[in-house]
Amino acid sequence: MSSLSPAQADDESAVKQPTLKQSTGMKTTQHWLQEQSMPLAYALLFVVLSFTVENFFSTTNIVGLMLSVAQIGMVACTMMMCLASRDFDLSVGSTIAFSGVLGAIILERTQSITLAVGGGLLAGALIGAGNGVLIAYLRVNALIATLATMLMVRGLAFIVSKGQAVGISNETFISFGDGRLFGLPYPVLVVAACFLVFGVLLNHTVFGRNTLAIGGNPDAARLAGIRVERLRIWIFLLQGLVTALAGLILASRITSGQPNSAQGFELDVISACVLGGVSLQGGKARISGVLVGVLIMGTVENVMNLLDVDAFYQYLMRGFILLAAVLLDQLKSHATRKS
Amino acid sequence: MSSLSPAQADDESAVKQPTLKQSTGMKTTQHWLQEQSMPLAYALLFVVLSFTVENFFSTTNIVGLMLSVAQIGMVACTMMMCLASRDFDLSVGSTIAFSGVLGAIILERTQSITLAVGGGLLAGALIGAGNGVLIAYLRVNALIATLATMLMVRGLAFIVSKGQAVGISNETFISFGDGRLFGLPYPVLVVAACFLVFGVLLNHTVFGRNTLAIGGNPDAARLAGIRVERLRIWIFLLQGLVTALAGLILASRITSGQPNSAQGFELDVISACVLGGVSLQGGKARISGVLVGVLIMGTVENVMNLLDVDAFYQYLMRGFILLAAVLLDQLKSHATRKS
Amino acid sequence: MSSSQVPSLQFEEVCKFFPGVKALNGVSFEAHAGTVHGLLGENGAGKSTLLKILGGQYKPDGGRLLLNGNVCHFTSAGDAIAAGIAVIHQELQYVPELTVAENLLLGRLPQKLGFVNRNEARRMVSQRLQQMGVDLNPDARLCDLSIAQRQMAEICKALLQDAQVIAFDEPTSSLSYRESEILFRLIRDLRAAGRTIIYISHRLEELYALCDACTIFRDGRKIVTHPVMADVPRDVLINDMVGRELSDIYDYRPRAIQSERLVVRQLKGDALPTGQDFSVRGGEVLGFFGLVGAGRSELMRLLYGVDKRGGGSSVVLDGTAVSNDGPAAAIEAGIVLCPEDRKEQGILAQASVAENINISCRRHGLLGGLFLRHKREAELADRFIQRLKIKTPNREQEIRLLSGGNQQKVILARWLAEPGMKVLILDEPTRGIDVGAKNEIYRIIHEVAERGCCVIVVSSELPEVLGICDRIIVMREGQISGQLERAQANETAVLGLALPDMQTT
Amino acid sequence: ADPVKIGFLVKQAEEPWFQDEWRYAEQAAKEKGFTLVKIGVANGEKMMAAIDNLAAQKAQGFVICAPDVKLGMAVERAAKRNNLKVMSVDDQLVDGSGKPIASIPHMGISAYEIGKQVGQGLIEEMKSRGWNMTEVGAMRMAFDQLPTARERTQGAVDALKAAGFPVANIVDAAQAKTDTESAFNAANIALTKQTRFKRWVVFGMNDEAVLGTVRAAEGRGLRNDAVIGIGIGGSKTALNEFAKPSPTGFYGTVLISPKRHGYETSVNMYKWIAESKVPAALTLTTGVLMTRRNQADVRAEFGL
Ligand SMILES: Nc1ncnc2c1ncn2[C@@H]1O[C@H](COP(=O)(O)OP(=O)(O)OP(=O)(O)O)[C@@H](O)[C@H]1O
Ligand SMILES: Nc1ncnc2c1ncn2[C@@H]1O[C@H](COP(=O)(O)OP(=O)(O)OP(=O)(O)O)[C@@H](O)[C@H]1O
Ligand SMILES: O[C@@H]1[C@@H](O)[C@@H](O)CO[C@H]1O
Ligand SMILES: [Mg+2]
Ligand SMILES: [Mg+2]
Repeated sequence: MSSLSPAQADDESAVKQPTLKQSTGMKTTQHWLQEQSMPLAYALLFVVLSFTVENFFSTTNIVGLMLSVAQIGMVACTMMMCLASRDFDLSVGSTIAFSGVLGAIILERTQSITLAVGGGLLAGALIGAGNGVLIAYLRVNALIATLATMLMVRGLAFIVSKGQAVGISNETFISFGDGRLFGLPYPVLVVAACFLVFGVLLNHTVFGRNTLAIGGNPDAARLAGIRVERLRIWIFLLQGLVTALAGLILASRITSGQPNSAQGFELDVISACVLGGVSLQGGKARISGVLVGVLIMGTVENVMNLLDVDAFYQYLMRGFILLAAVLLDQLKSHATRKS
Repeated sequence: MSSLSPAQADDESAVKQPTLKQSTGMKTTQHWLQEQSMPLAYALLFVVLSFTVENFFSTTNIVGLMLSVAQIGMVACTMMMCLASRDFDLSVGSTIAFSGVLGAIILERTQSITLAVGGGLLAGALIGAGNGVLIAYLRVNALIATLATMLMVRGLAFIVSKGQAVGISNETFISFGDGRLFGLPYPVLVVAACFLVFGVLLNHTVFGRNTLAIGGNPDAARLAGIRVERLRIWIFLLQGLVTALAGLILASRITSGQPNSAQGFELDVISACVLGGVSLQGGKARISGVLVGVLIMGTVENVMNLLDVDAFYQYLMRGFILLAAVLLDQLKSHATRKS
Repeated sequence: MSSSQVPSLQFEEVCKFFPGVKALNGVSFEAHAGTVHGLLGENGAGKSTLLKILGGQYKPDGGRLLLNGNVCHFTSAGDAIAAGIAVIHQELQYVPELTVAENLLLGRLPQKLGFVNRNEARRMVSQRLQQMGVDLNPDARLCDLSIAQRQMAEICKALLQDAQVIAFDEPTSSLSYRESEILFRLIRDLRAAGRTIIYISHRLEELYALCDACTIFRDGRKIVTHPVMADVPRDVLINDMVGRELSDIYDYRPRAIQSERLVVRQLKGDALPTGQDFSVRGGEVLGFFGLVGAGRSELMRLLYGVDKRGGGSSVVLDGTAVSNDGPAAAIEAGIVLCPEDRKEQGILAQASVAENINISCRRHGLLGGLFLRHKREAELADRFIQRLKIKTPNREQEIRLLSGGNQQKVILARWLAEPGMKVLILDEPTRGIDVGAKNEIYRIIHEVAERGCCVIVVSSELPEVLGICDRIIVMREGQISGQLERAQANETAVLGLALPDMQTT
Repeated sequence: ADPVKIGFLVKQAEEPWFQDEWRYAEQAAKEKGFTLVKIGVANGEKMMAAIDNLAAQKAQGFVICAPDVKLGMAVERAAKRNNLKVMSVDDQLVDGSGKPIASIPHMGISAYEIGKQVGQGLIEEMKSRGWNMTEVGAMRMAFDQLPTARERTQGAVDALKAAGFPVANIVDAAQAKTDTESAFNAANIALTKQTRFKRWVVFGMNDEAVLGTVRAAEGRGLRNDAVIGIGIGGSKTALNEFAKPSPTGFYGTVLISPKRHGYETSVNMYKWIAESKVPAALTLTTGVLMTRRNQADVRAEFGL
């Protein structure tokens, strides 16, 4: 079926190839710049801040900055997958609280770290899978479904803890939160690992590519034989699992499971992703963008506190910087399109 | 160009008409049922609650219920337009707070109700128009843009009030919030008027249709001669205006402008809309659905308080009922599709 | 193809019902290995529905499907693929942000332990593309390609499956001459390799050129199967399809052509850097022909103001300059454009047929400049539903539930309904439309011209351009390469201007 | 007469403090035989809805800790409109100009006074450890968006100043939210900036704020011998710290009595309705500094 009338094919390529080649070449450099513009811009920002803001560029501060985005960073990795598949998850804040509380309770009852971590992770995975089933199989709108789980899981966190913080005294468990390796706290290492794993997952695995496909065009994905429902459930399950891990780490950092922790967390995570160029319409995600989105959020907060910006003006600044970040991005892609 | 060759048209209709008529008839009843299923379901729920929950069906309670959803209801009307045009607005909660605070400050300084109301509304309109310009002309992602305004406007509310609630002592202004006409408090009348106006706007005006069109397919709408950017700005402006009105009414009801008020309000409003069948993908909205969405949210809260449900279990219940509502809706449309 | 041989594909009494529509009502036919079997029928006859059943997308409400004599029950598209069936759907189904290679291998990317082997994927794809003679960059993202290239990618995706049964649903509707030629060659190769091919098209020339046998549908029923395509006269085919005689579908009548109304000078923009000049006379039907990517659509978009016009461009209608302020301004000046891509630029998928028809012209009938007149809108919608024979249970049906051709008719109706129109631009107006309706559309085009309007028809169907236009402008690589009056225009002359390689000879 | 029904509205139902208050109010309800309706009122809007709701349920009066003290007028009007008796608990309601509303009886604490107690506790502990105040940093974990939070920390600051603590050593750290993690992050940054202090006293709006700060300090190697943190509330968060095998920088918490507040206010309201016995216009309770050492005694004293 493959042979083609040679004359025609040849002049076809003779005519088209040069223009194509050329534009591909140009495209690549441009493309790279465009792809990496967020990281580059952040790098620039970082350098500027290092020179202008006292105490910014110091090991303690950078480590502190990274610690401050550890939870957001972890969950942003899976939220990226979730948004890439054209879904949405509001329940992550509650899941953080619940898994932390649950882990703390199990730990205090049994003194078994395995049971505590296992229990917390299992709960997260179940919540995630529940979201997935609701959304993929029962076709409930993702916003409403995860809003419902957000409420229910928060309720559960309050109920199991009777609304009280659950103390943790197990030293081994606590050391997860403040121990260090190569000078970096474990939570920072974990979030770094998450970015690595999910970067590879997104770009180099069938799982990641199929995720983008179902977000980019669910019908096309289904027609190509991808099991869309199953994949969506896996994505949510993973999200629940990683979120639970973040919750357990948080619990170990603050040496207690707090049922009202991480309120509004979902919005922070989603914003970091969107800031990093993940599209709410699905089908578009870049791990470096998400990393930068997370770092911008953390850096802004860090710098404002270093500069002692008044709490009320912090709101203004944060809004302003969010806008500036996307407007810059906007200008850049506009410029590229023009050229 | 409109005349059609009569012969052809006639035999065409002779062949087609019977089947057309018949299927149209079937469709219409089914269609009506499907369209009205939410209101019908709510009506049913209402009757059941009236018989089972003590004190539910009483004038004071119903009026109280309606009052309790006055703010959400007003803003849901414009949020419906906003979502219908495939946009998104997170800044409404902050706008409520800011317009209330601003109105209260102006009122206390000048004792002029006109100035206070005018100032509050103007501020709202400006915030809305600002959102619109950012999103429509500068093409900033709506989530990020309105998240930024949400932060900035909240900051402004804190700044102008120095973080303190601004007391209101002007009796005339306060009476806007608790005065009555025909036994109904003014805020209830205002929200009713909003539903009427926006119902007409959505279904019976070119403004509403064009809004749905740009939400359904912005490119197609533009090609069809709709000035998409201008329309989007108007929608946001209207949203800001109505939200500011809601903020002023709230301030008068609670006799103070509170910079902290209405946090998380945006999520409630968006949920009510989505619950009422408004699509986050744009292009789909029904005013009766939004009304029911708003009422469900209010009724759930009202009934739980009447039944003295424990605070922690309220979370569970709310989540559960949200799910039940959409699942029912899901089942129904599934059933219709099957039949 | 002896009758003792088991047909490779059989449909038996297949039914599919939608609310208010019997899309398929007991259809039986069979197709044999090593043949191309054409499917014809009016828009909404049920052809695509049949392919969706074949592709595992729909479950039939009755009847069954046999492959090589074995009954198949598909519960998903994956099942059909596994059974050796590939379907190229009428509506393109690609993932915009993924690359050509990823799209072509969607669902079966080469992998090891879940990790995609990108080099292998690229290699596989570029090798096959080269074999097929298709010029596509495996690393380009689909959203960066032109529609024709996307369509080619879609076709290649199916061919890469190496399926036994391959079904094409109007594959050439977005292809122009050159690519269609490539496709036909590929199809003939497939036939030679013993595959079973189902081919749906509204272009009769194509069907005659390709098909061995054909089956004709009308209103969800099979009308007839002609075992030997070549033996069937054209009139019989058309009569079977639309149920009436149609001698000359172009229906061209000479008419009085007035002086120049629309004058375009140095029209350029980002996509078309060199300025182009042309003009249209009142009462004239002007055709634009060219190969894919020749820039006809781009030129029209600039004219209509969808894309910003570059400095120095001028568009003058009846002596008044048309402002460069978007489509809304163009429409106010009397210029309307029906876009080429109905899915992306035309339909409001969730809205009703009536809404889709009324969207652009309702501003003429508003009460107080704001309020709709529902009754008037309903009448307008019904009028066009009847006139263009749009197959829909009623005017309130969501447009996305109509067949492809019927959607196209709705979009056309939107523009034909515009009363203040002076210039009507139609970009690929008859894409996916059946012959009967084509005829009706040509008649409307002539009617509009007779009223003294300018009509511009961009089309990749050479016979259509030759059949209905008073004058033809040909474009090549972003520039106008020449124009021909109706009298001088013929296939060789037009192609001579359109094909780049013939330029030197 | 109708059976007595009393509402008990609190601003943050999820907070342990209010859960305790409700529990003791329930106890009163059981003893006196009235019905108690508990509603959480997170903001002004919800508060108005809840008052209307109480009227619909035919309650005769309610006890309230409003989300903002400036809602006083609104509470008063709504109560009058619905013919409900009202008294405030915890936070005293004020009118538009900031004056306490005389017609609403109040039992509670003053946020400012509680803060002062925190400050005094810090001073005393510094003295007993023999710290030189000029070398000690004081960290105010601030959440100034919330008026009560500001008043509490202001009280502590004033107490420190009054005792001669150097003003320049008082450092602000602003938490973005009221949870422990936000306090942790804010404290971390403040500690980065202020490396000149090797010893710290720490205070904030509640136990969670202080806990986060203490954890951040530990991350810098500042342990219980270098940090004195005093929280507010006496919640489980604090008790958890006291339960740890060795002392942490979380030195103490100012405990106020949810029992008195919950139990006595509802009994007073009951008597007002059933026996027309108007409650005292103002009853102020005080807090007690609870530390690892005296926790058992204090809790017993408070009947917890
Ligand atoms: N999902 C659906 N819901 C309702 N009606 C449908 C649906 N899919 C198809 N139809 C209807 O079924 C009929 C057959 O549609 P189909 O797409 O098979 O036609 P077709 O022969 O492919 O037409 P065309 O030539 O225009 O592509 C049409 O009337 C169409 O409106
Ligand atoms: N390989 C390619 N990569 C990217 N863009 C291309 C490529 N080939 C062509 N184009 C662009 O696509 C546009 C042409 O689109 P289009 O195919 O719609 O042109 P046309 O002449 O209207 O043809 P038709 O309408 O028949 O498809 C031109 O702007 C051209 O630059
Ligand atoms: O909000 C506080 C609460 O936490 C408790 O401390 C009592 O007083 C209130 O003002
Ligand atoms: Mg079709
Ligand atoms: Mg084109």
